[in-house]
Amino acid sequence: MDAACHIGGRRLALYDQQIRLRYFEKRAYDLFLENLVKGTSHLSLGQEAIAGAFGVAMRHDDYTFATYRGHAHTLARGVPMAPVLAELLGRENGLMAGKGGSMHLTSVEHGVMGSYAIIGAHLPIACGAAWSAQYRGSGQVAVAFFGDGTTNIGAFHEALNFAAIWRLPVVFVCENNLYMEYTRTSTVTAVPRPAADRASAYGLEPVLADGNDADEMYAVATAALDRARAGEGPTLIEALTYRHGGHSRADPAKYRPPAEVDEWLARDPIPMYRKRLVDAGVDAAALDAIEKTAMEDVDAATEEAKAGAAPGADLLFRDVWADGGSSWRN
Amino acid sequence: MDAACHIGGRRLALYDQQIRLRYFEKRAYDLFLENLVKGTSHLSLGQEAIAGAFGVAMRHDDYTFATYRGHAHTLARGVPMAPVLAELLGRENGLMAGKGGSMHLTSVEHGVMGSYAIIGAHLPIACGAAWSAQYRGSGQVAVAFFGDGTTNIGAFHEALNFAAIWRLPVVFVCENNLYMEYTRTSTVTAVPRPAADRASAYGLEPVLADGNDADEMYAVATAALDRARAGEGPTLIEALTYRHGGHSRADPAKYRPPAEVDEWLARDPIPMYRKRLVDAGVDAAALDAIEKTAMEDVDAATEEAKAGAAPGADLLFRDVWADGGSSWRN
Amino acid sequence: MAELTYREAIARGIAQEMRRDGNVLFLGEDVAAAGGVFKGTTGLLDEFGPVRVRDTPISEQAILGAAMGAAMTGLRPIAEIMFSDFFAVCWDIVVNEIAKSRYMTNGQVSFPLVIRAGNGGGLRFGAQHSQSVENWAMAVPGLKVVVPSTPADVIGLMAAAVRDPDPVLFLEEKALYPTKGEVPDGEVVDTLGRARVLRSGAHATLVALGNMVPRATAAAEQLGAGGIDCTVIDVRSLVPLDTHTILAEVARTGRMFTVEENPRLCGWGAELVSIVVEESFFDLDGAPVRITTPHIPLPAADALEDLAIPSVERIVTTVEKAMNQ
Amino acid sequence: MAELTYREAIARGIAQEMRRDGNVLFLGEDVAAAGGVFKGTTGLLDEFGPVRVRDTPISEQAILGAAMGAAMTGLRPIAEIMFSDFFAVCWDIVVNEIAKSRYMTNGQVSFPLVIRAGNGGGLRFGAQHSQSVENWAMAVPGLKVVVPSTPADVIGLMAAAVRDPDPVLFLEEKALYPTKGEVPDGEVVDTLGRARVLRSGAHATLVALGNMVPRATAAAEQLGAGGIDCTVIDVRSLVPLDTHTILAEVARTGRMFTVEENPRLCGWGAELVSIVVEESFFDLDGAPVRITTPHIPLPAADALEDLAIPSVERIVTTVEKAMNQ
Ligand SMILES: Cc1ncc(C[n+]2csc(CCOP(=O)(O)OP(=O)(O)O)c2C)c(N)n1
Ligand SMILES: Cc1ncc(C[n+]2csc(CCOP(=O)(O)OP(=O)(O)O)c2C)c(N)n1
Ligand SMILES: [Mg+2]
Ligand SMILES: [Mg+2]
Repeated sequence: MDAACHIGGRRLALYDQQIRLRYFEKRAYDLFLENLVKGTSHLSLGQEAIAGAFGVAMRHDDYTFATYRGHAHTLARGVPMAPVLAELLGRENGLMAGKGGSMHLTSVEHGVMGSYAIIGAHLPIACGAAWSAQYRGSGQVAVAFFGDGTTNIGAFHEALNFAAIWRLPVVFVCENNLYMEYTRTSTVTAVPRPAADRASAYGLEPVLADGNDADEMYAVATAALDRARAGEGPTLIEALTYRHGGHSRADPAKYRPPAEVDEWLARDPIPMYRKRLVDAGVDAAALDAIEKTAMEDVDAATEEAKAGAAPGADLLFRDVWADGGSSWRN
Repeated sequence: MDAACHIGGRRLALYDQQIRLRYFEKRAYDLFLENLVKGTSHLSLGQEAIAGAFGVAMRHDDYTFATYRGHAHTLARGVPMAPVLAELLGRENGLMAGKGGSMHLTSVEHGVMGSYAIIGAHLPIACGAAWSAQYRGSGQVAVAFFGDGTTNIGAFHEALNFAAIWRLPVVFVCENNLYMEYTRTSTVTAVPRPAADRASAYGLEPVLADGNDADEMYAVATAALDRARAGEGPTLIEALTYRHGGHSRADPAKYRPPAEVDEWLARDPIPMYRKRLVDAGVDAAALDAIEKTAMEDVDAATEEAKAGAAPGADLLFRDVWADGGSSWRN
Repeated sequence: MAELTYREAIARGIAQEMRRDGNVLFLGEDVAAAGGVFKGTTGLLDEFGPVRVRDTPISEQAILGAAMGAAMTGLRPIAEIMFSDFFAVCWDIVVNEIAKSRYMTNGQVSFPLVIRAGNGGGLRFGAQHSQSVENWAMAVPGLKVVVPSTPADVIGLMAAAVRDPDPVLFLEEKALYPTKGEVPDGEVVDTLGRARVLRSGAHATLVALGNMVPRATAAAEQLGAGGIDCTVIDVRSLVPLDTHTILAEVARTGRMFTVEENPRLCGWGAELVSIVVEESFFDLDGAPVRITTPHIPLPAADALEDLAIPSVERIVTTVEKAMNQ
Repeated sequence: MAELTYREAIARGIAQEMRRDGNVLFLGEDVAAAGGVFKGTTGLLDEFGPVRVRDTPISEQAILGAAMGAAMTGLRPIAEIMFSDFFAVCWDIVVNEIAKSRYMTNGQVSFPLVIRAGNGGGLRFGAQHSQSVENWAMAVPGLKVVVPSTPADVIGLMAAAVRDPDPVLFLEEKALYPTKGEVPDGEVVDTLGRARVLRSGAHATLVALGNMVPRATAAAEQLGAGGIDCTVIDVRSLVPLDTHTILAEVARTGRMFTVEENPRLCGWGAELVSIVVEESFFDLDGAPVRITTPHIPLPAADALEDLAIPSVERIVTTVEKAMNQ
């Protein structure tokens, strides 16, 4: 969001982002408990500073490539809440009319080039978008978000090497929340820092950041985006964070030591950031107003999503091909 | 070859290995020029010190996993020349009765667990053999040979991480001959040393060796095999070398600067090693005898291979399944 | 006899074989400590320990490469690929390595291994977590492919797969995990390559697989009430394929309908239609008909997914229409 | 008119489209400086320079990921996968990402890209470098699949594929690279989804693809001399499939034979047989017959490979036997 140019405005924007993502995800969870969310869903509760900071730092025409855990990354680019929520509910007014679901949020209009549910697949695809931007000289950057567990799949390796040799304007953001689905990533990874300790294998500098600190994430994001836009190639960022809830839907995340959970809950990015702003002299009323607006938006989006109809049969056969249809025969 | 226990014997064994591999590959090339080799073939001319040294250093029951460029690695384990040559010629007396061809040499009896023609595929498979040895407590080690270009494919990354975390008794040997098929690997690789510069990404020490020096390769091989057998996990070796000919069959390898070719031909591992032995006081007659026997063996193998019949139709339907047949229906 | 869920049958089937044979190892993502993301492998770590039941990184090529290398050196691994859609990231190991190596080596190596995967739709997981990929495998020479439809078959076919000297893809229907069924006490061992006739009818044969078996059976009940008396066959094993049973029933009834969850083109149904017409053309009273998911990626929304996958109602109306023509 | 080899036609086809549209880029292993391992892309680097014609590392997932990302952001990439067997190492990008994303996003993204690959046997390359994988692709909704059999078709179908707004797998038959054919001067542009009737006969229809087209034609000559008068159809495009032309010829002749290089199970032949029986059952005078490579991995030795892949002789005797029954 280019408008957030002075520090005060930017910090409010960072707070706004995080609050909106938080409230949205909480609502998604409530709706799941009401049995209204169809299929699976993966929340970013606790990880909002990362998607939020990139949302503020990215240019409006930059590209986002997200995963199945992609609500936050999608909303952070300015996609309205209602169609995202409606997509989770499998409604016709969903972002993709219900055809994609929670794991495949896409809004090309906002630069959200898709959410990918096969581990690692979007990393080479983001390289392609970056290659295209480079060829077209558009100055756009592609940003791909992924988890710590994703660093062990082959596509990660191919994408990093490829991006490095072609000096592609792409930023790889590893959100290290310590866990894969239910397994601690350190138990199956040869190095302590799954992304940072691999950077040198691609001739890159390791970049380790506090993923729960929106200011630090904003600085790191800006540096990486600038570097990419300057033609200096990719950056691999490892942002340390923690998911507050389970991996998906009903996972109670019992595999995590309670002390660890407590420690990270105490480092919740949102209260920490609020305190920092207040300490820095920001008027609490401004923050309250942000929270209030965000909650109103979530409420309104919930109403709108719930009001959506089930998608009709005509959608089933639509858009397999560019001609709008599904026929495989002449 | 456990028998090669004293230095003199070991050095003669190393010379013997290299000479046999050299003569064999030259003969394979001649037979190709005679139009007798069916399909493709990829020679190891110039790279014999690596396969040869491992052949001497490995225990008889260790496992070799080779590539399409696998004649040398197969022969180095003691597989007789005739069936290998016959396989190249597509004859019934071939190592696999002609069903595999040059790219898939396998001799389980000699620990040669296959030659694989899809880049990188054998690296995770070697992990599996090593896992099995570890589980069975057999003390066997799996050794996988591959090229510099192979370090950029996803399977490489998955295999290295997997081997490291399970501390598998596996040795990964990257024969860096500077080129993929016709492309210089450095032009598409993010780091100068495609294997050694990746070791740290798997918590491993970089091991760089002169692949044209049989003594050095033997030392490096022994260290890696010992480490694996001691339960200390995998080693990733990068051995610098050069192929004297083209990538496969008719490739004239024009893409290589003549000065580079000359420089490496001057570092031909075999004359270098012969000179070293003679300088160290080894009787030249002993070396001559090794050469003579090797050439006799190649000649005899050529006769035997050429005498083989074309494989019969019954072989076509044999051994899709363990019951010996190919029926997919009851 | 005990009543088990399909989900519970998985762990029971694996445990039965791991108890019997110390060379049976099990590996996959989240399978050990967590008991599997579908809770299909709960208890295995406790009983067999972390040496035989192992959690892996998210490295499907390494998982299957490890299984292959272990199988060719004397072990009998069972590997889990969480969702069958993920075969796409390790397809090379499956089709180019595991499937072909026995043949290429003229029989020097064996691959007694089982690859389990959750297969199929119905859970509103969208196009990348809902595919029925049995046809991907059937099209590749060298792979055996089974799809159980009941808890008893899960155990019996798992035993058969583990004991088989060839690689077996064992596809578990995700939609069936919560379903229940009777399972005999003691060791349960089945045979690969046997279809099962669930119901014998005079007028038509419905041939179904996996999650479509209960639907075909329900459709046959309804059709029977309306005067169309159907045989229902559970294919169970695509390779080896029990053409004997299928051809006999189709010849007897004169009509065949396949009920397939997979997308339409080049499916096992097309193969069966081809076999039936090639071998029993003059026994047919009418054209064989395939009832399939249309040739589209699967949509996520419940309303759309339900329209895509063959329903009992669609089976009934398709059969009625064809029989009354 | 000029006579070109199939191999030369590749570079000419790509060049024609790159000249016309600056958004057409080309990438793959050894394709630029070396002109391709099959020498199919010689001269492209010289004409279009290293920004539009790029050598890649051995990273098939990156190659196709790059093509996909470029296609969805306004370019029209052509990617080479050297041998179609290698689709197995990047199958996820093809089937789960490229094929499904337009549908999943409700039409928000387009994938105007072409993936070329050398396909099929005949070169004694063994089981991992000789496969005919057209059926792998046909079984996946969302991919278009073409297989040219002549130099003119290479150029015309390449143009159609590059200009098409959907992803097209363009399978080049390795065995045909050295074959020659007439090519019109000037721009050559064909249409996807049109089969070609090469020869019209009264008694039977032979339907062939790629490398099997010249063999089916040669077989038809011999069969004609023996009194069996055959139509020969070159399918050319599996998706979209020209069922119109095929059904019409089969209905007219009453008999259908498919000639397929791919292994037997679940092939395009099985799909065609199923379509034909479903839609033209009562026009058939006898069972459709599939002539295929057996369901085995391909052996390397020349003697064995020649036995595996359908030969002119096998086509002739199979048709004769079926027609005289
Ligand atoms: C190829 C593949 N393998 C496995 C999965 C199943 N899976 C989905 S999310 C996940 C864990 C990913 O962990 P991480 O990369 O740390 O991301 P996080 O979920 O923590 O954000 C796994 C194993 C998948 N979707 N794709
Ligand atoms: C997955 C895959 N991609 C591409 C190829 C084609 N190919 C065969 S050998 C080769 C070059 C390999 O280079 P390197 O790893 O350096 O080994 P070298 O041949 O030099 O020994 C390539 C690209 C292949 N066999 N498999
Ligand atoms: Mg994680
Ligand atoms: Mg090399």
